[in-house]
Amino acid sequence: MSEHHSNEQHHILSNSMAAKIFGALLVLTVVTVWVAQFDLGSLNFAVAMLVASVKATLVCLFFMGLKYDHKENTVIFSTSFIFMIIFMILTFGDLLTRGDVYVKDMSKIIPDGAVAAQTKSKYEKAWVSNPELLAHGKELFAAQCVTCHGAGGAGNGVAAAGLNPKPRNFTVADGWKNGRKASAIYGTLTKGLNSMPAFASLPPDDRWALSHYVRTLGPHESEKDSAEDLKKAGIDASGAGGGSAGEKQIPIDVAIDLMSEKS
Amino acid sequence: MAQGTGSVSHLDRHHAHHFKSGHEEFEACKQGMWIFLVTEVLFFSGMFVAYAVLRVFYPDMMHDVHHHKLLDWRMGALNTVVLITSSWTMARAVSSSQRGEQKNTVGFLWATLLLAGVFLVVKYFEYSHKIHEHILPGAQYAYEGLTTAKVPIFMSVYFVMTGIHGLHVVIGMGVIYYLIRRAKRNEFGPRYFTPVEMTGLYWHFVDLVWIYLFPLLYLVG
Amino acid sequence: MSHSTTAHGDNYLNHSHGLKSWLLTLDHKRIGLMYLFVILAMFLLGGIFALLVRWELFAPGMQFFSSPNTYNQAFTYHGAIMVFMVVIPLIPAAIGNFILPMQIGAKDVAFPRWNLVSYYVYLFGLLIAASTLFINKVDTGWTFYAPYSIRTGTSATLVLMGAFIMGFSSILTGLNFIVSIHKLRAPGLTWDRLPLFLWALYATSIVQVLATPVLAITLLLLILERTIGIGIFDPKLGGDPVLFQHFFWFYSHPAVYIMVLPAMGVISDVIPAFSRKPIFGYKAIAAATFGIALVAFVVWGHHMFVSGQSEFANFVFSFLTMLVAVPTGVKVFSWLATMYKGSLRMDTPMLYAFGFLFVFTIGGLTGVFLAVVSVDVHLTATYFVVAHFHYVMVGGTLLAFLAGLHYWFPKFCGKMYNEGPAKLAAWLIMIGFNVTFFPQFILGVLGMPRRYADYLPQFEQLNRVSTIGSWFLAVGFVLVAWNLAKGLKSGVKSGPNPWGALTLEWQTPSPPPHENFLKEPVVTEGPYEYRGEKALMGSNA
Amino acid sequence: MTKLVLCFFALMQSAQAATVPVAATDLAGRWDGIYWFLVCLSLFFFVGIVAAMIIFVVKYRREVYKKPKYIHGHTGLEIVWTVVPTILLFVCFGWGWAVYRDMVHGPADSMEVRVIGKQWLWQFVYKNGTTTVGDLYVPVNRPVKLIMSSEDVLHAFFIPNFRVKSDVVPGMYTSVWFEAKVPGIHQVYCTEYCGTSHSGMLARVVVLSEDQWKDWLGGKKIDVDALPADPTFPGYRANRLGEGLPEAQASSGAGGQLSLADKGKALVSSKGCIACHSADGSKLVGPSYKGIYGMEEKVLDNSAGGKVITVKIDDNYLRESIENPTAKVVEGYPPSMPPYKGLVNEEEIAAIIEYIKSLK
Repeated sequence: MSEHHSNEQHHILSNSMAAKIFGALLVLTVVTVWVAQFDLGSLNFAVAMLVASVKATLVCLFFMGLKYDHKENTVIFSTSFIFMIIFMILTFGDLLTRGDVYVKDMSKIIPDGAVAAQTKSKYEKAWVSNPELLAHGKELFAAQCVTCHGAGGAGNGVAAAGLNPKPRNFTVADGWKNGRKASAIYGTLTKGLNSMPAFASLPPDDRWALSHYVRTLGPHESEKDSAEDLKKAGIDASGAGGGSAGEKQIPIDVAIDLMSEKS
Repeated sequence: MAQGTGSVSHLDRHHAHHFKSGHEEFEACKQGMWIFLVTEVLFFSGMFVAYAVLRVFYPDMMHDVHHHKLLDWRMGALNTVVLITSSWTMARAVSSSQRGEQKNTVGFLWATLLLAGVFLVVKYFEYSHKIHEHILPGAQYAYEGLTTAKVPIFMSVYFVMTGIHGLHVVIGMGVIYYLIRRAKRNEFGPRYFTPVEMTGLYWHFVDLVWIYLFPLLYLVG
Repeated sequence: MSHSTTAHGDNYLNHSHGLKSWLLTLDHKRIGLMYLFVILAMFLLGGIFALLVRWELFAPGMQFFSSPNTYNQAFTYHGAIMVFMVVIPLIPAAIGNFILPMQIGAKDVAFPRWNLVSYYVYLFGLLIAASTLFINKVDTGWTFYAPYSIRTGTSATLVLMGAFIMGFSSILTGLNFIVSIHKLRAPGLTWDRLPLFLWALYATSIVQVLATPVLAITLLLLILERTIGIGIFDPKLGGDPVLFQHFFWFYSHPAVYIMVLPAMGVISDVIPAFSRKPIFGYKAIAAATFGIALVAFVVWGHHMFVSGQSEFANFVFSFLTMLVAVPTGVKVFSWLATMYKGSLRMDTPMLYAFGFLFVFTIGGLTGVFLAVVSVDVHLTATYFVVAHFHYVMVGGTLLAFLAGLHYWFPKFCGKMYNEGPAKLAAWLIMIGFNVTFFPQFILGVLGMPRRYADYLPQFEQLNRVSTIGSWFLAVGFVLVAWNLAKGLKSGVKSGPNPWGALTLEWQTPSPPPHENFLKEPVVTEGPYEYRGEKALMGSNA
Repeated sequence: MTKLVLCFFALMQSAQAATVPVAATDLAGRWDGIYWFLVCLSLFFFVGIVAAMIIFVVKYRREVYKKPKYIHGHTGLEIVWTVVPTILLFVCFGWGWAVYRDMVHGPADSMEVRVIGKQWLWQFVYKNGTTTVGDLYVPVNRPVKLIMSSEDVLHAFFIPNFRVKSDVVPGMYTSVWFEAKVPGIHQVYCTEYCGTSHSGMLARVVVLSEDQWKDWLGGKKIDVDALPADPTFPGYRANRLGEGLPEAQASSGAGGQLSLADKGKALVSSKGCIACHSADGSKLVGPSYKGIYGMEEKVLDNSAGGKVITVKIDDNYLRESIENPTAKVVEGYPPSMPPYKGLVNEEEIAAIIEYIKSLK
């Protein structure tokens, strides 16, 4: 009833052609890897994409048979790339031209608690622990940190249940992402980490107090701040810097002026 | 795709009732497959846009990742060779089924399946190394060695892209194994090889995606 | 094949019996009806949430809902159910599945088994998403904007998985339709003789195939964001929430064209049939349909004018959005010109077509307001936008669906519904709709924001009017359902072609036989070559 | 014909008053210009289309018009109704863009204010470091630029009277500017969905005359409730949810003056307390306010080593719990209330306590 010429006139890829294409693909892979050794700057990306596209075209034309197929399948397949490019171009049309008012990375400009950071520190070297700081730290810890880190600092606070990843357990030595030195804890308090908010709105003295208090909760005595650590945290170890430590923070008025004349 | 009701030798194979001829049915299946590949391209396009955002806005981070050898390009290169070879064996399997050489078809399909297995094994080693080193996506990233900003997000893009690509490889292996069982029952021949051709197209597409993934993730610093 | 020509010989309804013959059917007609049944059930559920939302907004302060959170859950489910489960599959999957193969003169769609798979994928996704109603109701809004959708403790992940799975049903339907139209057209049915309903479904399928995968990857990334915190959209991990909006709207704006293009297709079929006159500017409408489908992909940024998008992007997206209004205008004018000097029959489908033109014109024109950037700055995210998209979606897609439902009802079941109550229901819906949503334009300009559980006392009067209108709308829909159900049970026999239409599905008995056509149809001329004087076969009006 | 046009514009004038917020800045005036142009354009097309439909329905109905014409199209007509709308659309686009340019680029000498959106309240940080919650004090006739960011999820800052709106995005600064012309109170809404009390996240722009502004800078308290109500809704004083009803029904206190308890009720919603503390006895995250004043409660006294003691809920306990909540937490409730020290001033604490007392 139905005529029997179903698939005969369909093109069949000859074994030799298949081998040739296979060889070409291998060679091009070697070329890609070889070219990647040299640092041609942005050209690296262009060359890599070019070679990859040549390989992709070879696979499409011969292995997938677009060369011998109806043109409509080629049109269909190339439409997908056109719409992918539309997606990229118009999305980057926005991302690239956001201008200065939308400052991408907030850490460059001091967060909103800047006013507090201006206040002069009461201590000569706030980054060195002293009993008064410890007491102040304990009181602050009860007020601010208990919710997540728990009364004893074991990371089992009431709100910890809903957090992913779980709050840091201060009573144990491992698992600390930014390290257990006072300056490291101070940095975490300033910038925040994962789902922990930044406490930059607290004055530096409070943050140092908390850092020292947290270190008393577990076996962290051995981790001492070297001069180099302090410099990395933006503190002048010679003691002249006073309390306004933290990475290069610029006062808020300067920050806002900086932004306004750019927009 | 076409009616696979029980094992029917390719000699007395009939096309579906609503098509005029077997050839028209084959052309319809192929066009359907190409449209499916269009949806796959656009599915991966989302990840390529996320990758492009990182490359355009954080080139120094990309340089650090490359410089710091977070991704072992040798493993990537090996996987590329493995996948290209599997693409070749798949192409040979398709042409053998078109010529009705049943033994070759089964042989090359097995080769493709094994190569896909090798790809996944190499992938397993890469992933287990990263999990061990805590080089994990986004919030889980806890690798001491490299702390430049946005590296965790690059790792997220890496894991999402290679993970979804790996998933496609696993699905491909399942379909190829199903083909092997049907090829053993001599169901494919010059007048009916649609499933093999369609799986071939899918497999070449999976290789195509890896051809782009490899340089973007592993090589370009 | 049995050659009985009586209307009630062998047809797709009595071809085989038993639940299994329906649930495992490969017949596109049965799959279409199964889709229709589930979609209308979801429409009822979404409608109930709509009535709850309107009831709460009857007066300021919280009356019906105990806390604002339950209100937020109500509007989230109203949105999610209506968008993902009702309006997107409404015309393509329900009516399209039934009518497309018949209009191209084929026995079935290209891949019948994938068609059944698409139905069960839709059902599976729907059940997953709806299960959250009993677990922990989602309160993120149907747009799932990061970072709130990442932070919320409600079971958003399940709804995202449900929507992700339903996306594949949309892709499979689109794929099936494209291949069917390419490969299974009857002899003589060239591209310039294709009915405009098929042009619309063809363009819609292309949009479905090209846009839905991007929704799939967006939802998948959001699920991963919530589960393992990949940080691409989450600002706390350094991601960019505005990037999520780009990903989301790249799908969701084409999605609104998936909703409205098939509606335009139905109208392009109904108006010539009831004006007894060829469509005005066939080529222009087909080109406009295709134009809209393509431009749909370059305008999504107009949803983000105030989202923190750059000024340059606002310029580009606003400029391109202006282009979309032109083909839409061409279509509306062409439909009007079709009625000029036609012999208009005011049956229910035509009444709904008039309703469509009236409401869709307001929807389209208010769209221009939102396309102009500076005007959009004040109007976006207020009730003006809520009114705009309800005018275009409820007014456009739903009224056209009702037109199509009444137009093809005789073809579905071989019986004719009762015109009287159908027309009354149509008027009720028209009045109820306008009383509900026109005041919302004014509320929007006055600045009442959308998604508010409670509002300041000054917005009370207009909200009160709107809620009363929503009751009329609800009664209208119930009346339509009751009337069609009565027609199904005890409607008078309709014969194969009650409206005297010329497209292929009317050249076969109704309800149509299992294989659609008793003998292979051959197409000799265009779909709307009404020369007016041909006597109408057994027209009952 | 001219009489028709005149009465049409009179109609539009009256419509303007009823349906568009007061234009409290020059830009808002320009916005109204293009808005009404679009309204008229749309009315023209809409009336034209509906009229054509009605005429066709009457003139060409089946009973009367038996022989429909066999027309396929008319290229000339089709060209006209493609080209003309395109031109009109690009006129709208051009005019709209001109207005938008001035919406984005404000004068360089604008006074900057930092706006922080956080779940369900607006906080304003001025140049001299003072912080206010819920009320943005600005001088009249001076350009003000708001630099905004969010601490948690997306919000949006919308002032209808100034036709100004922008999303407030975490991890990014967005900005808007305005130059207020009309002194008094202008309503501010959050227009990007942000969770439970998205509808409660309201604020007020308090535009002060020149000398009032100097007083405020000098630290003098301005009685905001004495200022004229929002000009768009003259009959209403409500700028907070659940706040005073329209002028006539103001619940108590000297003529239109809200009682301390009512002010407390407004503060409880504007400061976000109702998100965790209910007023009807139902237990949310924190204890309900209903009937709690004067009760004896067992609390965990963290300041004294975490012993459980019983405390009478009085003014001092409430003040301490507002400023430093985790000091004495009622048993069975999580210590997850953020400290409000510095976010509420003395008078506001007194109002809140008064409101809690009123909830018997």
